[in-house]
Amino acid sequence: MGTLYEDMVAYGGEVFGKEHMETLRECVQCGKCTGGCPSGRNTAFRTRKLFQMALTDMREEIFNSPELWFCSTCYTCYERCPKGVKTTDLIRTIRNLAAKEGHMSVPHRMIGVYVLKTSHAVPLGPAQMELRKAVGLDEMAPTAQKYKDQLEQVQTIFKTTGYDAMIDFDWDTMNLKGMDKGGKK
Amino acid sequence: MAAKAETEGEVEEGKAGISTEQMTRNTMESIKSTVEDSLLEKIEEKEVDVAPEALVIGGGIAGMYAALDIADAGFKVHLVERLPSIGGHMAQLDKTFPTLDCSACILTPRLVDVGAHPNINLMSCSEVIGVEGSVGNFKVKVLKHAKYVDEATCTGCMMCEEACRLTGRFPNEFDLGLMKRAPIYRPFPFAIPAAYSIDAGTCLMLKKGKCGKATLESTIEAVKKVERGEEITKDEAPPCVLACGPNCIHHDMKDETVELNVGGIIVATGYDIIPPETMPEYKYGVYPHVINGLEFERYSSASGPTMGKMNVAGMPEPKDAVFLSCVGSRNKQVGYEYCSRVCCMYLAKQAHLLQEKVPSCNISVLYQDVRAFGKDFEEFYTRVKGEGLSYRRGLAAEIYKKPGSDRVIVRAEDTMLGEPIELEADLVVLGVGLKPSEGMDKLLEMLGVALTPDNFAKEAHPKFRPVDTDVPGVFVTGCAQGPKDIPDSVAQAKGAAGALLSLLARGKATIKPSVAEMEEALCIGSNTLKEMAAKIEEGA
Amino acid sequence: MSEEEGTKEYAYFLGCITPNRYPGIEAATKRILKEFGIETKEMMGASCCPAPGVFGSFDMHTWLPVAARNLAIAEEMDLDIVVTCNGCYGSLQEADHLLKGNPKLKEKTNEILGKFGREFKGTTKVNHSIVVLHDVIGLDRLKEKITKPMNGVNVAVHYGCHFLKPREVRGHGSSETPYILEDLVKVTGAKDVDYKDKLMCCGAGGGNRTADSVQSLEWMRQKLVSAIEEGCDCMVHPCAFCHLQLDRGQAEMNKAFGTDYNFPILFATQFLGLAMGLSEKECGLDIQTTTMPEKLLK
Amino acid sequence: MAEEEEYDYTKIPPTGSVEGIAAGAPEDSPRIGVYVCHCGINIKMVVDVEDVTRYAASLPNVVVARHYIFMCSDPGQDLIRKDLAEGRVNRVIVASCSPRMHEPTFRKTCSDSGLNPFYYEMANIREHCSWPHGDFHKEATEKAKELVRSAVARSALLEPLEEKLVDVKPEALVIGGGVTGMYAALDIANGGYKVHLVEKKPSIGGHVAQLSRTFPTLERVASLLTPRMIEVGAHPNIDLMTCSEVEEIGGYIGNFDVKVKRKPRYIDMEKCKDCTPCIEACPVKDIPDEFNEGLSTRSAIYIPFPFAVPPAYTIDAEHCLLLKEGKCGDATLETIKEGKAVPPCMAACPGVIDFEQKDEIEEFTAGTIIVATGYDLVDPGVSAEYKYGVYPNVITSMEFERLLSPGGPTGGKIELNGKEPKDIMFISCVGSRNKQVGNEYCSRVCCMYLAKQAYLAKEQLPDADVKVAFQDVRAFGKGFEEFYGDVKTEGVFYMRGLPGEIYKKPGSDRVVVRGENTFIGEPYEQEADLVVLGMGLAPNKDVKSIISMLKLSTSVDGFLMEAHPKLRPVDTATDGIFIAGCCASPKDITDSIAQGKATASGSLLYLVQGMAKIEPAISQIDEEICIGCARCVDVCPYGALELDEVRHVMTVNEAVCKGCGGCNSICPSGAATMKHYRDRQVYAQIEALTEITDVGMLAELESAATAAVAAEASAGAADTGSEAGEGEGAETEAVPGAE
Repeated sequence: MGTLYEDMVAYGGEVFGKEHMETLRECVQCGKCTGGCPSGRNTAFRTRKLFQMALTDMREEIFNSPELWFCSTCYTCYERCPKGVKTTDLIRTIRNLAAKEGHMSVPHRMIGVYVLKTSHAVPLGPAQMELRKAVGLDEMAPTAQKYKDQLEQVQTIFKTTGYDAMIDFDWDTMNLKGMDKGGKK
Repeated sequence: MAAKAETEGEVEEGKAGISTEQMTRNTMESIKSTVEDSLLEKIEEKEVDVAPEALVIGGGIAGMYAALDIADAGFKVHLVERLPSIGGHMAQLDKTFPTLDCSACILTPRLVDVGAHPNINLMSCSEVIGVEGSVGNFKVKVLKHAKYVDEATCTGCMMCEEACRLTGRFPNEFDLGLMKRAPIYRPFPFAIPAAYSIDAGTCLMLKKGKCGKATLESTIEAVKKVERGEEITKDEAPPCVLACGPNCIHHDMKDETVELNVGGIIVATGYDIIPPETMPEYKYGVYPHVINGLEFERYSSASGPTMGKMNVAGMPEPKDAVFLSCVGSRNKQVGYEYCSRVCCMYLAKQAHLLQEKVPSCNISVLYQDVRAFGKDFEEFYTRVKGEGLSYRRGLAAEIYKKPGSDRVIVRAEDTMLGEPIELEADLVVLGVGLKPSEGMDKLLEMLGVALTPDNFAKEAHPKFRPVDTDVPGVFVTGCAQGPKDIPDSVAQAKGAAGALLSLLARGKATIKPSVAEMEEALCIGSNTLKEMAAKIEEGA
Repeated sequence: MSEEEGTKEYAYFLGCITPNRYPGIEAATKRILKEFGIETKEMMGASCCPAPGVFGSFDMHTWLPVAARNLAIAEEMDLDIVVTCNGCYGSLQEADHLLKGNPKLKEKTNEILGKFGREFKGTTKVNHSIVVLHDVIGLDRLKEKITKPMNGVNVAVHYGCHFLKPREVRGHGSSETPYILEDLVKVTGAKDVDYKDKLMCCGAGGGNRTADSVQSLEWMRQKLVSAIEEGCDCMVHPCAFCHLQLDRGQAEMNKAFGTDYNFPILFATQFLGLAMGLSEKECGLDIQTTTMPEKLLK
Repeated sequence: MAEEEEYDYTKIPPTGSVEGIAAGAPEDSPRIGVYVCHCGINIKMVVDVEDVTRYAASLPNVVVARHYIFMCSDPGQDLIRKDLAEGRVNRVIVASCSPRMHEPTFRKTCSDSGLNPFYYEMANIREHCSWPHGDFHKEATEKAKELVRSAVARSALLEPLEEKLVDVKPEALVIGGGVTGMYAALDIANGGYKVHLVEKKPSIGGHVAQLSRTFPTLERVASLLTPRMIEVGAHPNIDLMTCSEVEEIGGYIGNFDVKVKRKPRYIDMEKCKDCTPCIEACPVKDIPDEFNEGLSTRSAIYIPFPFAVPPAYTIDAEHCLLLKEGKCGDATLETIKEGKAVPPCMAACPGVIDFEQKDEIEEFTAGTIIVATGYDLVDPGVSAEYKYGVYPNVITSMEFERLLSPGGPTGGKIELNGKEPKDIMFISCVGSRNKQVGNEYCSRVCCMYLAKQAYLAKEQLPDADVKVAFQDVRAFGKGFEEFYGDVKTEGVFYMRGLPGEIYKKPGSDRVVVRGENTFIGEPYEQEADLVVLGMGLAPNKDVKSIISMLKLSTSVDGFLMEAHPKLRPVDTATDGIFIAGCCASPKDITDSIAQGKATASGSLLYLVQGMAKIEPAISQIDEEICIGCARCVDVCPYGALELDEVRHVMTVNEAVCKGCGGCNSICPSGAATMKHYRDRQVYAQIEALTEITDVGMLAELESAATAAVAAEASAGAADTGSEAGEGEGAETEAVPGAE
């Protein structure tokens, strides 16, 4: 494990390319990101400060603050950054690293459970089938939720990448481990 | 490891002195040989006579100063300006930082000097359209656009403008469209040359061949009649011609091409402001409250559209104003990565002027770094801050209209507090940056001068040859080379003048033989490409 | 594939919310496209896109192959994709963009897809249904089919985030000066009204709705208030996920804050559908939280 | 009297005129024309210019009074030209702004029309009236009238003066052989004129020669500078005087008499082969090497740096045992003379070293003078909290340059006591932007040289942690912002906030920098084994004598003052003397060179012309009453006065006198007077100002004038209800107007 910046470049770099990640260092702390941030004016989330903290390697402070999860990935700052810092992608990368170290809330982990069970983050239920019929559609769209083999493909991906382990997924109960006892890890 | 290094260091110390000495000696030898090589090359160089005239392209403050120094030394200078008057952007400014001198007041005498200088041939409404030759002997073609008014006889009495049927209809470029002019106009009262000119694009006679009952033919005839001392009627000539005392309006004037032979050329084509529309989140052009820095200068100027009162776009004086730094500049995203060098200071000055004009106004300046680097700049910045306006660190993110109000809101983060802020304002001034002036790239291409990645003119060496270019005898200066303030532009202009003067004073220039050499056996003896092509064809 | 008159086919990537919560969007979109000769084919076995701000935030190495699998399905159908949700648009287009630009990443991803015999080749293109309406069908043809003009209706346009941004991937020009939805609204005869928080996020994305639903609803409240203050009659948008937040969110908000909002929310094809003579029911507007005023239905 | 209307400046037409009461005066009497300027609205807004015009017309000797929106504009000047051409006036007064602003403009207007320019007078109704009294319209208008009245009183007594030309010796003196002086000298020399380049040190090159690389291009400075240094050294038109100082300067533009003291090098420069045996032989080896900022040592016989120009050795008289103590080994000056014992250096290099050399004074005349004396680094002791000199880990930026330089004490390796640092901290604004230490100004170059140094540090030591503490990053020049971005991308971390203090980490040889990261709002403690202080630039302390010799002025920060901060950045108050580079204010190489070349232009202008104009409004001695007491000599700052011992009267050197008036005020007999400022002229002016206005009489005069009024504005203003313009015999004129 290197500094947070190094980890970000290594990890995010695999997906976005290193140069994309390295734009973090070009940040001049002008504050244009925070200034236009819909979260910033409603929560304690401070985009600019997050980057400064990332650059000063304040890993624990960042990972332990709930604000990290208040970015809605709206890309407003990404579009406006005068220095072309790839803000939103950097935030997502920091979140990835935090998640890897276990900083993930139960509701966030539950989203994974839905996908593992149904292939959808927002699955179909009986009530919604009625809605579909009401507008003249088949009660179930032909998505992976409908076909077991297709669902298994999605599950294979989650298993391969270790996402199931990351959220502590229990294949027996098809739920988070210990969810019956409140879901705490 | 550390301990080892330490002892090694100690042992080495005595030696280090000598070996270092030796090393640098080697460096020196190599440098010496480089220089000798270059001297050898010199021996082969040829000398040519230098035509004792200079061409300065651009009549802003840089071009004016370059021209004045050369002319004062006794050499003829041709000064080519694209617009109807010299003076450039400086003529548009209200006051200058950090001394708060009235810009027009300190500029006007110099305008007059240039206009009246016996050694300066001032060509306004003109463009360089062709350059041939090399240092010492540049053959330059200048296109003089028809002004339709005889510069020598026009007294600038403005009677024609008053009389024009379309007077006060068209945006005056000098006032950035905030005031209106006639098709026959003078950009500003203290313009040099003081003569009027007609904008062919808006003049009825020039556009349609007809103004009232008068046609182009009847007008030309009428002008001749007046010359002969005969009376004319309003059916024969347009109102401008009728009103003109000295009879100096000639709608049949044609563009003219002038050929010059000059020893050297100075490019001083200045800058344009970066269009504020490049940052749409600031809503320039959407809300009247949002103006750019140059517009502020016109509003603030006593000779501007509001005679210096801060009634922007007809609104009452502002209660709250916000100045925004780095609009366009230092912004990779919009394509201007460089710093524009003057905005921090002009914003400080403008904030000060607004404070002075509207003392009750609440003023904020949003910035990222205050670049108060020049002589007395830091002191001025401190003074302005001390006047009670608030400098807040953080660039504005966006501007929107306050619902149910005619005010706007500027969103930003005060990065020193680490908190997002919303500033209500009824005036927002955008500190727009500087970019190379339109068309400079084409001119430079003609001259063989390259551009730097920021699209300004490329100097021969950014550090040691700031006014030379790779083309001997061609110099760049002022904002054509990169954004700079007035004193730096003046110093650079005089620097370019110095370089050119030393060429003119000596009367000789060296030319690398490679430029002129040719293989005689292959030479088919011709001066033009056309002839040459014809000869080759013949031979074939 | 010909973009001239005649039949054009797209693989319709449904995602989660469209089919599972707001089938009205699915129905209206299909009907309108068909009206202009565009067929939408079901993507058998498609999954969650998966949500870019959610899975992208948790583990992009899982997010990417799941998205790539969806792209591969369309490739197998030899069709370009059309979507009705900004999340799907963002996720699939970004994944496509990243995989095309990075051979190593593509190889790694295909290793996973290979486990069940699929492969990302990079032969499909991800389109947003709204862009298809605007660019492929075109405003002129749309105008011809407007039978119930929306004259006198003031519309607050909401873009959602991933429709326009990041512009380097989306390619619809500056996100500060958008025009696509405005054009579509104006084609119906309605008025496009500028309002304060027009470009603001609905508040749901990036796992935000999950992380703290109350503050996520508060953003939405601000957005709605700023539209209502400008006298807007409804909000028109291109995103199923935003629809969930804006429509169902109003009920949640009323419950959480004790308010009484009922501001009509319409997906762009629902709005166009009404203008083209479809009924409220056909557009599924009767089975959502916010109710449609007479003004829109007459 | 009718109810007075509220003054509304927008109703004042752009122009108008009133015939004066002296309209019919004979041609040889003073016939004054008064021209009142609106200055756009600068004056008009406060002062009722029409009222002032009418009043002016009522004053003695005034033939015509006019007002116009911009007198300085061409149409404005045309009003004067026309009146002069018609022979209507023979004295001109413009009531407008400060004479500093436009006196030259209007004098030229007069002389162009054949009127002696010294018949021109100015009333400053802007800086002295409309600007300071903005809220008092009526009083300001009265004051404007008084100012015009006093100008009229003086105008009638003016005498014509002749402007003189002096020959300009076609040679220039450049003081300072740094990069600025070098470039100034080269341009003039290339123009074919002789240049005397005086440098105090044994080599030219200045501070720039000490630098490792340039920002933002990262080129080796030595390879760029050396060819130019050699060019200067070998230029046939450049008389290079190193180890030299200007002793005395007299004279005036075109003819400055210069005395230069050339100190001995004790080496025959012609013969010196630039080899090393003498260095090795010299027994004194522990002298801190100035060029390396004391990071290495040198011997008493030395060459300051390998690529020095001229490439000759020098014996440092302060440290040479023979010169300081009279004895080196067995050798003394005597034994050398006798051909017995010689010091080791002479033994190693026979026939080149000459201890008999003495100071030489060289005299010459120069047409122009360029001052390019450069800067000193701020003393790092000013910020004692950074513990420079206390901890060896804390060094100045110039010392760091030497560490980076391949010719430096470590051969270009960044190491302290042989160790590579792991954590390096750069601190901005040390001694700049700091009122506390007395330097409020920004030093303009530190941000960028620190960026460069940090970049080079990171390049050489990729594993090192390199941080820069700053307050604003002033990356303003061409390519600077881009470079700043690159530096950060390379991994240099920029942390906003100036450190508070530095202390030594207990039990370690590292230091700890305490500061606040103002972007987070949290204090931090950063360990470092190398701290580089970004030293600011200060005025050169050693040029005080030059400042007083040339009567240059300095601004509060101690840098030399230019004639005008905007438009005359390289000129001084004295014609023919120019300033350039860092002696005027801190600047980078590029800007210094541009200024250096600008002074070359300023000089060439005179050298090419071969002549210059000199100030005519100067002191004049009435020899009949001068008692030759010479008290004026003491007060004259220019040294223009001299006692004629034979006739026992004072004489004025007309080319040197600047017309300051010091002699005039101190002269007990009243023999010293100022041309153009004669006592009677000045007293008339004062009397007119202090005269208790006879209101009745004035009103009478005024109404008489008003009756003969004509203030016809241009067509556009005719219908604005101007109160003037209804008298009989109205003189209607369509004057070029402007709006």
